[in-house]
Amino acid sequence: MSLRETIKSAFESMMFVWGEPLDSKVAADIFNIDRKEAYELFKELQMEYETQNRGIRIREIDKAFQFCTWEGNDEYIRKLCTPVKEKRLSQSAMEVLAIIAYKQPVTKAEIESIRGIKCDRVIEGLIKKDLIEEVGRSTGIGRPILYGTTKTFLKNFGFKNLNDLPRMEDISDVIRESEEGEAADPLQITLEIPNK
Amino acid sequence: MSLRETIKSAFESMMFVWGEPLDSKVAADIFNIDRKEAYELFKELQMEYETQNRGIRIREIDKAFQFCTWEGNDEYIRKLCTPVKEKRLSQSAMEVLAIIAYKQPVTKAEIESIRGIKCDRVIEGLIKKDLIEEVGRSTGIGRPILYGTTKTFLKNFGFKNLNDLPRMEDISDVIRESEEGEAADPLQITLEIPNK
Amino acid sequence: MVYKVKLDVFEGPFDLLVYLIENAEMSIYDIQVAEITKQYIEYVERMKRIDANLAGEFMVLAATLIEIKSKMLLPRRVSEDDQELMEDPRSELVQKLLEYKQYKLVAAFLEEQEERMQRIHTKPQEDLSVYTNEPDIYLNLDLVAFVKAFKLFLERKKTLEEVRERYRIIERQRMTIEDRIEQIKHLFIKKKRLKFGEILGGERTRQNVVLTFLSMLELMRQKAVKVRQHVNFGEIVITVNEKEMAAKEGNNR
Repeated sequence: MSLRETIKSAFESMMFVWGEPLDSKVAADIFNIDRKEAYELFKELQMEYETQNRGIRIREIDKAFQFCTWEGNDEYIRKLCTPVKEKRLSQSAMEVLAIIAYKQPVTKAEIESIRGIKCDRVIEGLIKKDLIEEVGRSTGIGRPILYGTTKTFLKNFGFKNLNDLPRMEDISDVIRESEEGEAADPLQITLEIPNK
Repeated sequence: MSLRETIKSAFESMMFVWGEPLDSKVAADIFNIDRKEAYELFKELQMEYETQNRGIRIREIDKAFQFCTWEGNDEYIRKLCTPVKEKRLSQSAMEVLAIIAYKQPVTKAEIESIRGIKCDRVIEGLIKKDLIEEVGRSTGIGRPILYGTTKTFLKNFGFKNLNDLPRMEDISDVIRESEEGEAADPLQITLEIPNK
Repeated sequence: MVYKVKLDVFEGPFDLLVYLIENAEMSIYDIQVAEITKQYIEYVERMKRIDANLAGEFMVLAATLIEIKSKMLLPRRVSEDDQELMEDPRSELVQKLLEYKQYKLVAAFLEEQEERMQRIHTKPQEDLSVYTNEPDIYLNLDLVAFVKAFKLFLERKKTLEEVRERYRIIERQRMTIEDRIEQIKHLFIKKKRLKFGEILGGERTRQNVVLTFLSMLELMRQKAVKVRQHVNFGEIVITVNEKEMAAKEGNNR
């Protein structure tokens, strides 16, 4: 390696360990070269990372240099670093989803008349989670929105299509099977009564 | 950029942010590619940094990859700052670790028979430092605990995996070579006195 | 002090023995057992004065050495079948020492490797709080939970309807304390003294019991009746105070 190469390599190591912007003067002093020379070497390095389209780049802040990630990779960094938290649907969300799944396309008024309770917020939440969507307008008075389930819904439950939904008549069987499997106590089901 | 280039660039960013060794499986999942493909891309990157004599390099630990500085620049880094390092191991800890590394999985009794001395405390210390761990139970009388080395051992001692350890028969050669290379002063070996 | 350092430095009995053999420039394959045993025991004796516990661990090997020494003194006889020479009494020890030396080399190698790693530096993880503070919510949906919810809903719907049905009946029958007091007064026209059970009449619903009891208390407060209960949980007897009752009647009208 030439001297320039040696110094540049050392600058990379130093920047990497330093973390904070490394002043070109500080770096220059370690090799007894002048600041301008060090500055130019840093600029060369910066250019190398750029022309090679590296995922890490060198940025300059007031004649100091620092390694950072390339901004174009933000999405992947986010994917890597964002922890996933498991969440379950609330009982009421599950109910509304079930009604929509079995009665689609259905209006909010119909759902509310079945459940006897308002469900604007629940519907909003399900739309946000991409489990239901607007699928059209009813021809009735006020032309209310019709809701239906989404592809995400099918995917999440592992249904190929809507015909895959267990038939209403078979529902008890599905539950019985699963309970036998889990040895769950059927008496443990508690009925939630809305506190009004 | 081609897809390969995009992924490689992302891997660089991800490794940089992550700091710790980044598992090629975790990285692969972000792009929905298989582990083998991701592994190869990491190896390509590793090679690029090496052939370009970069001051930062990529090292492999158990199919995970991590940016680190090139060892040749240690001198300059130390002029800039004093990096915090783990305390070095005592002679007896090193002996026990050597036996475990090469004979694993191994029981405490086997280690003690090789060294001719009890080593409960040393084993405890090595477990605390996360260099060794229990890896199972022997089928022998009393089903004694079997010990093996950990990922931290690979990381701290700079091995890719256990196959990366030189063969026992070659070790004297390995040591001789490196001593000739460094012209190390044999008088500089200090004897540590266990403080009882 | 020199002694202490030298003694404590040995990692174990084999370490000490290997040192003594090398120091005496003996071949490990041809240990002069008598000489080495003498030196070994001398060392351990000195060690005892400093750390008896530690010395104890070295004593086992001393015993082994003495045993080997005594076997070495016996003439090398040919074994009973006149075929083979008996095994060299040192060979087992030599094997152990060789194995130990091998691992000592490995330890030296690891130490070197450790030193090398001290020259390689990594960087700490970046601050990930921007990401970790907002975890991705992953929806855990499974068919059974979905079906159960629906089933539960159907059942609940039935229960709710029953509740609503009853609610309507109660609603229809709801009566105020004032209404009840009027009814009770009518009862006192015929009889001056009544048991609580008699006032209650045939409708033993919780609602009627509570309503009647509250009405009775209200009449008591107005001094329109006197109430007696002779024993706990016994029959409550209500006696009308006709004057007051009439007065109230008058006021009310």
